[in-house]
Amino acid sequence: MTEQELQTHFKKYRLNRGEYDRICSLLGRPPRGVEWALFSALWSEHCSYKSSRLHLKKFAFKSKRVLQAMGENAGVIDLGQGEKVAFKMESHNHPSFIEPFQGAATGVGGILRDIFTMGARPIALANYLCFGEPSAKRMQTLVEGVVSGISGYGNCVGVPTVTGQTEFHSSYNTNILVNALAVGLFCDGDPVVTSNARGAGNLVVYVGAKTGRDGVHGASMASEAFGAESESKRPTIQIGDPFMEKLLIESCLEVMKRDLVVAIQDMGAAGLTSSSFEMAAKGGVGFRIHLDHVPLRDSSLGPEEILLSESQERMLLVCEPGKLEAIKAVFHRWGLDACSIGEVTTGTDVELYWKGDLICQIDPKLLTDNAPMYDRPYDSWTARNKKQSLQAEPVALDKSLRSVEGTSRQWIYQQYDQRVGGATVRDCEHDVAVVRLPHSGRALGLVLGCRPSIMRLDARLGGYDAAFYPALELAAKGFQALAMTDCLNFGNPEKPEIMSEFVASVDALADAAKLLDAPVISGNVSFYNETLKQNITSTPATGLVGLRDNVDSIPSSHFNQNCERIYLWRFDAIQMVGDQLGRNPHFTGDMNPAQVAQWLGLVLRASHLPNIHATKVVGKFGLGYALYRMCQGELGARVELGEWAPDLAAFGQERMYEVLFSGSQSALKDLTELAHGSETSVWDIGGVTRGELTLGGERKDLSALHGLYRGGWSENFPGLS
Amino acid sequence: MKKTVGILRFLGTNCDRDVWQSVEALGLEAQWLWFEDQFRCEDFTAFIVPGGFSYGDYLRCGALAAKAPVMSSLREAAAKGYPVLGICNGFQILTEAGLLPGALVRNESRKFIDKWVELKIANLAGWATALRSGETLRLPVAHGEGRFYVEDDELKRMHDQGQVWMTYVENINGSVEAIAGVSNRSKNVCGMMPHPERAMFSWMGGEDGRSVLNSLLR
Amino acid sequence: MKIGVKILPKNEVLDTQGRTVENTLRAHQREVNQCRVGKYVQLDINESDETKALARAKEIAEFVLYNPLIETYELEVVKR
Amino acid sequence: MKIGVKILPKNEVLDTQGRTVENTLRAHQREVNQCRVGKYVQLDINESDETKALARAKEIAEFVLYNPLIETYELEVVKR
Ligand SMILES: Nc1ncnc2c1ncn2[C@@H]1O[C@H](COP(=O)(O)OP(=O)(O)O)[C@@H](O)[C@H]1O
Ligand SMILES: [Mg+2]
Repeated sequence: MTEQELQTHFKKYRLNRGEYDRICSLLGRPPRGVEWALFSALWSEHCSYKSSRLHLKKFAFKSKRVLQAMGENAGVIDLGQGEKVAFKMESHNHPSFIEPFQGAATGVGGILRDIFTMGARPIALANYLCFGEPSAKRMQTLVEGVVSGISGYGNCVGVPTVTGQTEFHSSYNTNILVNALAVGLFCDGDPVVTSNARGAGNLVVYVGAKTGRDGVHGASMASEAFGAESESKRPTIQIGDPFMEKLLIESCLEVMKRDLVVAIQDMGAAGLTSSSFEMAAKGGVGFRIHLDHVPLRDSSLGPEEILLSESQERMLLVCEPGKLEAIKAVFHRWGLDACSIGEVTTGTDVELYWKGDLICQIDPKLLTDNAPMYDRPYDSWTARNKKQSLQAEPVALDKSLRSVEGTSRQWIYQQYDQRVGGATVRDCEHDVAVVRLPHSGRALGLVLGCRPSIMRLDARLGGYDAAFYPALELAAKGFQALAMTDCLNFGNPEKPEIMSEFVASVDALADAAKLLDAPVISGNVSFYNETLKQNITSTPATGLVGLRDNVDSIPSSHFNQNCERIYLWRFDAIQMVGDQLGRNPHFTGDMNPAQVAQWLGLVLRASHLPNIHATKVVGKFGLGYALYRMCQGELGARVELGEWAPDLAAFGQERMYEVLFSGSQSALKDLTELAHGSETSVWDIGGVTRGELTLGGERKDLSALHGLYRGGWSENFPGLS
Repeated sequence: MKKTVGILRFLGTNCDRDVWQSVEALGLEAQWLWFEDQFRCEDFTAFIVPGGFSYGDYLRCGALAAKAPVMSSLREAAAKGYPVLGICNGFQILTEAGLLPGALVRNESRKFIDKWVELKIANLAGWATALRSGETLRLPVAHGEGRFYVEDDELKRMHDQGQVWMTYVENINGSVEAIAGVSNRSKNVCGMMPHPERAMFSWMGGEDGRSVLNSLLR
Repeated sequence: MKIGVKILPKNEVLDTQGRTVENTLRAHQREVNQCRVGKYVQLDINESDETKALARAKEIAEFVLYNPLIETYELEVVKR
Repeated sequence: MKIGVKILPKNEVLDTQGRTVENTLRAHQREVNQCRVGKYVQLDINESDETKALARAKEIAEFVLYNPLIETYELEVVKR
């Protein structure tokens, strides 16, 4: 190959010189034919985690509940009593920016396949969304498209969307984030199925949708920064078919339950290539695959496109030859076709055939285990925004309620079916989603984390907060956090500033996981969220799962009885000023992570007190905003000035961390006892009243505040109502 | 002998398990009725067509399911006077099959709506023994195409026959006269857009669904 | 032979999609008198005789493609 | 003047509805080679000149009616 041809290949297959040299030394010769495409796909950032693998090892910590962690399609934890859950979060940022409806829809489809491919029935979905400013180009269309894509897919497959988080900031103007999380449940006796292929002579079976030209080279595309031409440079858009997915869920769960399959894997990024190579590599077996046996939607596809197609709703499974007929019968009953496209061989190579000719024979481990791993340059973390004192005024309540950051998200979640499945105890309206486990009757809590505003303040604090804040929300509802998943959305890792934020937040997240005894059991990294040199806010989104013994008497998110007392419990570590209204973000104070984790345990106990009826973790915009969010209908609050809020402005002061409780008079004594010796403060700050929210003597009419909070959405998005 | 409720399942039905859970909660026996199969009416006491997205809601909600083989048995059951309840997509299927009057089209807002709503019982279906006329219920809705439409003359006929049995207190989707549920003339076949099976236990946020299913199934 | 089936909501049925498009167009100085949004179904029928193909398409349209309560339809032969 | 806009999913793009309708037709002994499901939009444009009306419809179609990433469209003059 001439130098010029080489350069063309580098460009087309998105490989660099160093990677090319590595391929040559692994193979003992230069790559040829479809090998280029294989390396391109499996060595892409998306598939190989080459810039992050080194640091993801920090998540190796496990608790005794962990059954499957990183490395499988999703992590699995044991809940006891015969119940287990699998969960994972994944990004679909780039496709959603190009075609918001289909991008978001296929994101939901992909994460569901990761869950049911393990044998778990999907029981809940959640979504973490970051959009740009409402006035940014295409933003209204993007918001509308993403939300209807999620609702169109999730509602149709019949998995309830029970929670989410939506953020807005200019750093996402040209690169939105769409992260989807799914939880699946194994009940007594359901097998946990893996993707390890076994048994020479077993068949490799293809099921689901036929293969089209969709998203060819998608995996390597997702690993590249956006350029100006991205909007026009589009491979065939992947279309999601939630109906097909529903049929796949039912039929795949059935074949797994009846023990008809040896291994199964969905065809996700890099399609057939990654699924077949990973299955063979993990099982340490060889595969012989006849690419011309793959069912096609478009008969003009060649072997390279078949290998790389990212057509949705397809699965690959391995079964004993004697079970093929039974498998076909199950799929047929659900209106789907299954066909054998190859077999497991005694060697360790994957052999690819095209119309009888062997077009490629390669050890899959060269592509998977031997992918490059980079130690990208970064600096150790320094808290640049830490100041001696705070220099800006907090945001007033009225302003925060109607702001895009503070307004109600009802427009979004009202479009999601939050109750299908008949197990939803707490829906999107609440801070923590709760799903009832059908066999034991226990409650599974689910909450998302990562506050981008804290990440902009300080990546280390932001990393801790991505675990602590949601864990605190769980604790306040009486849930013990058990494990978490993450979706690490970052800019270009080749830039040391970005890599430094990555390392600082991953270190913090890993430490927090250990302190909480809630290991990170699955996750996803999305780098190159960079468009025209602008990087997004580093956003390590998280999803935490918690457990409690029953679904009764979970503290409410709203005041529910007139005349109840309101208590504030403050663990005073950090005081901060966010970057709303163009302020420079900065903070004072220090956080001792181990102490936060201990205090969390006390909050958990407090939330089980019988005289506590409602709880809320104070977050964005501080105490005043959180108090408003606890008001519902006619029930409001009157809160005095005091040590907890020396002046009116203090109601807008943001800190880490505070929790609000409401309950009967007797609760003060119990809370104070719990707090004793913990260097935290508990105060009785006021009481529940009707029709007003009065903070430090300043009375606001509740219905006016409701108007601001609910009306804020259409003020910001006039086109979406 | 326990009473057996037949629950229809089409490709894409997704509230089937939820309905099953509710039927069992009422102490009754449930049995699946697969879309490709026919059944003997006599083996059952009532039938439910659950919600979901049969055939992905493609073409028109309920249109493809209405053609499935199981529907000819259901038609027979309906003609013989067995209680039949269609919920959400099940309601759409029954209208598409011609077992109930009218049609359900895209919500006025064009958006899917999931929320708890107040409903009023207008007329009583023959089977609705546990409900009282004028009673209000709180149930969740979850649909994108739940706007009930019927032509004027037909609507008048329906009123004359007392076929409008449930209305929304606040018209959330633009239905003609805020209609949420209708029945056939002999009142054994009923459809409703709200989901009673999602309001069976206090932990779900309400239990008003019990009285609806109870009346149907007793 | 390909037959196109053009399906439109009846005039009496409020066409929410059509109304939304009308509003969007008005907001962008592209006012129209009316806009109606329906479905277009293209059937590729194994039949080379036009009359027969149309008859089959008609039968299919009436079997499942349209709902006479709320829609009207029209057939066309697709020439290419 | 009324202009019809026939919108279909691009050939290489998966047509989820078409695939499902095709299967249903087959199950009911009404097999077709292919079925594609798209949208039909009828614009009533305040313009009596055919060429001008078509030009306005084209502009509107490209402005908002179809998604060039996944669809193609065709215009027709509606005679009545
Ligand atoms: N994308 C989304 N999908 C589903 N629910 C959402 C989404 N965004 C926000 N929510 C819900 O809206 C509520 C308010 O969310 P948010 O604005 O993040 O405020 P908070 O700080 O109180 O969590 C939450 O209970 C959350 O479950
Ligand atoms: Mg939240």
